Formats: sequence, C-alpha cells, structure tokens
Amino acid sequence: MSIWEYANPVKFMRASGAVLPWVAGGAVVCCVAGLAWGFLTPQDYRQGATVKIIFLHVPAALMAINGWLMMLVMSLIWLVRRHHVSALAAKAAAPVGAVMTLIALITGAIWGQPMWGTWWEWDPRLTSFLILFLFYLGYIALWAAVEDADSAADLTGVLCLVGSVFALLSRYAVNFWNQGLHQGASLSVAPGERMSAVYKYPLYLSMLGFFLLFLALVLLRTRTEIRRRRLAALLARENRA
Amino acid sequence: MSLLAVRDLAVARGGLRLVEALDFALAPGQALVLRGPNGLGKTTLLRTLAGLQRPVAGEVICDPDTLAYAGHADGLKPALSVAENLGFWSAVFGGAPVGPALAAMNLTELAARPAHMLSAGQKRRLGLARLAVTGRAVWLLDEPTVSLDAASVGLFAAMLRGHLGQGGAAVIATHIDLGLPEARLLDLTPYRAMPGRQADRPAGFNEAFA
Amino acid sequence: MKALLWRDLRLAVRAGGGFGLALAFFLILCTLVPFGVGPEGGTLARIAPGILWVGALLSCLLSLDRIFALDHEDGSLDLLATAPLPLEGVVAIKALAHWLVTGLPLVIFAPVLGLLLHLPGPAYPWLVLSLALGTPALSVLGAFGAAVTVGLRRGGLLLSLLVLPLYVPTLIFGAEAVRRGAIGADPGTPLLFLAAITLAVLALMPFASAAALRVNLR
Amino acid sequence: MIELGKYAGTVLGAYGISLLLLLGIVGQSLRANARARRELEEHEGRG
Repeated sequence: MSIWEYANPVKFMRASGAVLPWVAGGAVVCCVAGLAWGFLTPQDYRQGATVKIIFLHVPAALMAINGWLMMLVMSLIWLVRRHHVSALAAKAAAPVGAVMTLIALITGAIWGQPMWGTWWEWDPRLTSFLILFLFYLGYIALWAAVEDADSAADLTGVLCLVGSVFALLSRYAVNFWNQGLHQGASLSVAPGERMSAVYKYPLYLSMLGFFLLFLALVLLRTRTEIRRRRLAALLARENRA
Repeated sequence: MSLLAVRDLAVARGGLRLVEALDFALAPGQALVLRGPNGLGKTTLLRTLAGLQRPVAGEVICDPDTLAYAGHADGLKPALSVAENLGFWSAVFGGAPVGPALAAMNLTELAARPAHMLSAGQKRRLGLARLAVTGRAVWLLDEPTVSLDAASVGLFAAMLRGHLGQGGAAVIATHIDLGLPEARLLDLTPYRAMPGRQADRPAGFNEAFA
Repeated sequence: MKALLWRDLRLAVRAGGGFGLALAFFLILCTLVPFGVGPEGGTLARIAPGILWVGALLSCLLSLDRIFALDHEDGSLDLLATAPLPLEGVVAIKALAHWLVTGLPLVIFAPVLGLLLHLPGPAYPWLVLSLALGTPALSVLGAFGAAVTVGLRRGGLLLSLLVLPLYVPTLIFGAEAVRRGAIGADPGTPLLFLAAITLAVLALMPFASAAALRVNLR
Repeated sequence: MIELGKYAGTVLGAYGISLLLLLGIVGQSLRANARARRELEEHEGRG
C-alpha cells in the first residue's frame, strides 16, 4: 500500500481521526510542560527574566517557517499529482502558520523592547518574518477570494511557489539592507555551545509541543475543509439533479 | 480524414461533469449544430474543443492551429475603429486581408467608425468577420446569431457556407435555424452526465468529495 | 506579437487613463511627502531616494489591474489564448506594454521630482539607472498579480496585497543604489543585484503568469 | 511565586499574548470543525 492512499478523502478522514486525539494530547502535554518548565527556569545573568520568552519565540518562529514549507510541499503535490486533500491541507496550514508568525513577531518585539530599547527594530530577521506574514495574508486572502475550488487550489498553488522564491529572496535582500542586532541562531550544535542545558531541554520540549500543536491544528483544519468541500459537493450535485 | 474528432469526451464545469461519452468527427465541408437546453454544457464543450479547458476524460483529436473560437464576447476594443480591430486579429493570425471579411459581413462602410459607436448587431457582425481573417479551418461558434437581424443572419449563413465550400468545418451552438440544410444536428441531451456515477478520475473538488 | 504590442500602446494612448495617470500620481505623492515631513531640505535630501522609489512603485501598482482585466471582460483574452501566440508571449508583451506606458515615463520623469525633494546631485544618474533596471521587474511581477486576480470581483485590492510583498527585493536594491549614489558610495553591488532580479523575473515570471491565466480562463 | 525581576511585565505580557493567540486559533479551529461536522451530518441525515 502506498502513502498516496491517504490522499483519498475517506481514508484520510479515517486515519486522521484515529491519529488526531493522540497528536492533540501530546501537543497539550508537551506545550504545557515545556512552557511551564521554561517559565520556571532561572534568570539569565545578562537578559534577566526575558530569557523565558525564548520558549515561545523560537518554537513559534520554527513553526512559522515550517508552516510555509508544508504549504509549499502540499502545493507541489497538488500541482503535480492532483490530490485534492493536499490542496486542502495547504489551505489548512496557512492560518496556523500565520498565527505562529504573529506570535514570533510579537514575542520578538516584546523581547526586543528591554534588550534594544525599542518595540520595533528593523532587524533583518524580524523584518523577514513581517514579510513572511504578508505572504501568509496574501495566500489566505486569495483562497478566500476565488469562488471555484479548483481554480482557487491552482492559483494559490502557483502563488505559493512564486511566494516561496520571493520570501527567500526577500530574506537575503533584507540581510543586505540592514545587518542586524538579532542574535544568531540560538540553537547551535556547533562546539562552543552558547546555550546552557538549563534552557536547552525545556526549549526542546516546547519545540516538540509546538510542532505537535501545529500538526494537530493542521489535521483538524484539513478535516474541517474536507467536510466543507463534501457539503458543497453534495449541494452542487443536488442543484444539478 | 477528419478535421476535428472527439472520442469518449467528457467535459466539466465547476468540477462537475456536464456531458460525457461524446463521439463525433467532422470532415472538411461539414457543419455540426449543437442543440440542447440551457446549462447542458454547450459553451463548456466548445471551450474544451477550443483548448481553453482540459477535457475530463477522452480526447479531442485535432491540430490546435486549425481552430478558431468565437464566444459570447466579441473581443472588440471600443477605442479602435472597425478596420483596426479586424486588422489586429488579422495580424495575430497571420495577415489575411481584412477587405473581403468586411465585405462579407457588410461592414465596409463602417470601416473607419470606432467600435464603441457600433450597435450590438454591428459589433456581433464584426466579431464574426474576425473568423474570416483567422484563416483557420474549424470554426467553433457559440450562439453566433445573438442580436443579429434576419438579414445579418443571412449574411452570416452565406459566409459560413462559403467557408464550408472551401473545405472548412464548423461546430455551432445555436437555437435558431441558420438555413443550413446540410448541417448535422447533434442533440446533447442523451449525453448528459449521470451525477451518481463514480468516475475513475474526478473532474474536480465537487466530484472528488461527492 | 508586434501587433499586440502596437494595439496595447495605441489603446493606452487613445483611452488616456494609464498613460498620464501614473505620472500624475507620482507627482502628487512626491508633493505630499514634504507636507508630511516638513520642508527642511536636509531631511528631504536624506529620504528622497526612498520616497522616489516607493512613489514609482505605487504609481506602477495603480494601473496593474488593467493589464488583463479589460481583455478579460471583452473576451479578447479567450481569443488571444486560442491564437497562434504562446500565452507566455502574450503575458510578456502585455507586461512590456505596461512598462512602456507606465514605467518608462516614471524613469524619465523621476529626476524632475528628485529636484523637488532635494535629491543630492551625484544621485541623479543612479536614480535613473536603478529605475530603468528595476521598473521592468515591477511590471512583470505586476502582470503575475494581474493574471492571478483577473477573474475576481474586488480583485484590485487583493492584487496589491499579492504584489507588494513581491516588490520588496526590487525596492530594497533599487533604493539602496540611489542612497549609496547620494552619499557618494559605490552603488555597483545593489545595481547588480537589481539587474539580476529583473533578468530572472523577466525570464521566469511569464510562465507563472501564463499558468495562472490558463486557470482563470477555464 | 517565582522571581521575574524588573521584566515581569515583559515576560508575562509575552506569555499572555502568545497563549491568547494560540487559544484563539485552537478555538476557532475547533468551532469551525464542529460546525462543518454538524452541517454535513444534518445534510446527510436529511437525505
């Protein structure tokens, strides 16, 4: 049996229905545990208590990018193999990704306020995320604007491909435009570890939690979209008959 | 040798099949008149034949460079004159002279008039004259006689007959009698798609989830 | 192809609309800015490169929806899609016509507005050069947005939302080149990036636009 | 109560807004799904 079997709406509904409670439960447990653990970590000698924001900021930022990547993969699958569920999964991922981007932006701004002395700094990373947020908005708006589902899936698929290229391009352009204040990637496997274990493990846990949360939300929203499409299809068929 | 043939064709609009299991072939000199109630899929079928949308199943066998499509809209630019409008399409399709086409639809006197000053019937005549400058063999016509008076319908029928006489062919969706006794009639009603039937490849979201 | 270009240019000239409108908008925008930030020459000189670029970008945006909308309404687009022209070529020609009607006048007119905004002397050649290199990309990207939104009611607003994020890299490199020119630094690097973006966009975007157009013609 | 020092407002604000947003998207997803399920079941129940 090939993995594409799950692209069939009925099979997807059955499989996702079985998996969803476990993913959702895991998400709740890991998120609560990770964030609570993070909240209880000691203060950093330099950043004080603001270091606790990292347990929100970094996982949200990861999921923001992850969300767009997932949309890209799903759009490609739709454009190449025409599996309807993958188009709907791309649609379902967009609002979740947008919220994650928003969380990353807001926590970044709140974190930056005491560190940099200003609420918003046109730092390359924050700016890139703002641009990513705009791309999310455009994508969601296009889905909402096109009435015919097939056209909407195709157009948003093309937009997602083009948007991915330009989101990446903007990232480099923004880097060129302003070298930032933002600290480098906080998680580095390179020697000379920058982050002590006190912060590392809760961060891993909340990253896992955010990932599971993202997955659960996307599964749930894909199921919603499938149900909506099915209702629309039944109505369309009745109108015909 | 046929100019246009379709085999086991199914077409869809809005993700639902309208017409299926359609088979026909058009030889040079033949005209096919499509009949059927509104909403059955005549326009969709013509657009599929023209290559504007893909068939859901089956195939359209023809050289796409032999097709000329004329839909509900005439593709006229109000700011350009009659001759300029026609001259543009002639240039796009390879430069056939516009004079004979204007004469055929009785537009020669209007040649210098801007298209926004034409009546609906005159616009339609200009839209139909475009077919003559395309130099294409198969005309796909969607309600070509809308807003034409009896005399203009006669002009159009004469132009069409001339086209068929030169080895052309035409597929026409129309409800009126064009005065073309040689044209074959094809009623699409029996080919209407059955909604309940499970398709091996869904036409779109509406079929995939029904 | 040539016939299509000529027709579009002729329509733009006869129907008025696009031709002067973008320029007028550009002028108004550059007039409004000093009202907003104050008449102090130093401030204006410092922000002039950015204002000129943003102004050119917004003026370009103004007429984007007309690239395909009119042809879609009157059925020309259906006929062009069945004509012996590749749809990618149609898109490219229409973007070119948009550039000739909108982008090119902006390039020529921008130095005059630079005077209004106290743009420093050494920046003028770079202003013209960067706009000349960058505005074609704006037209081609705009044509993509127009192709995606062509069949939609209220497409205009959505068009801006889709296209403006795509303009970010072009704007950054274009304005940076002028800014560097203004302070006497070497604008070579941003100009090269700008040219690279424009060339890549010219080569690739017509395919995406044609794909979107085909979907909308179904 | 754990010590947050002078950044208490900052940290609590960040956590508060983020949790609010997360709960918002979760709630919206659940509501939308329940509604879609209800409407579909009503429709299929009717025939």
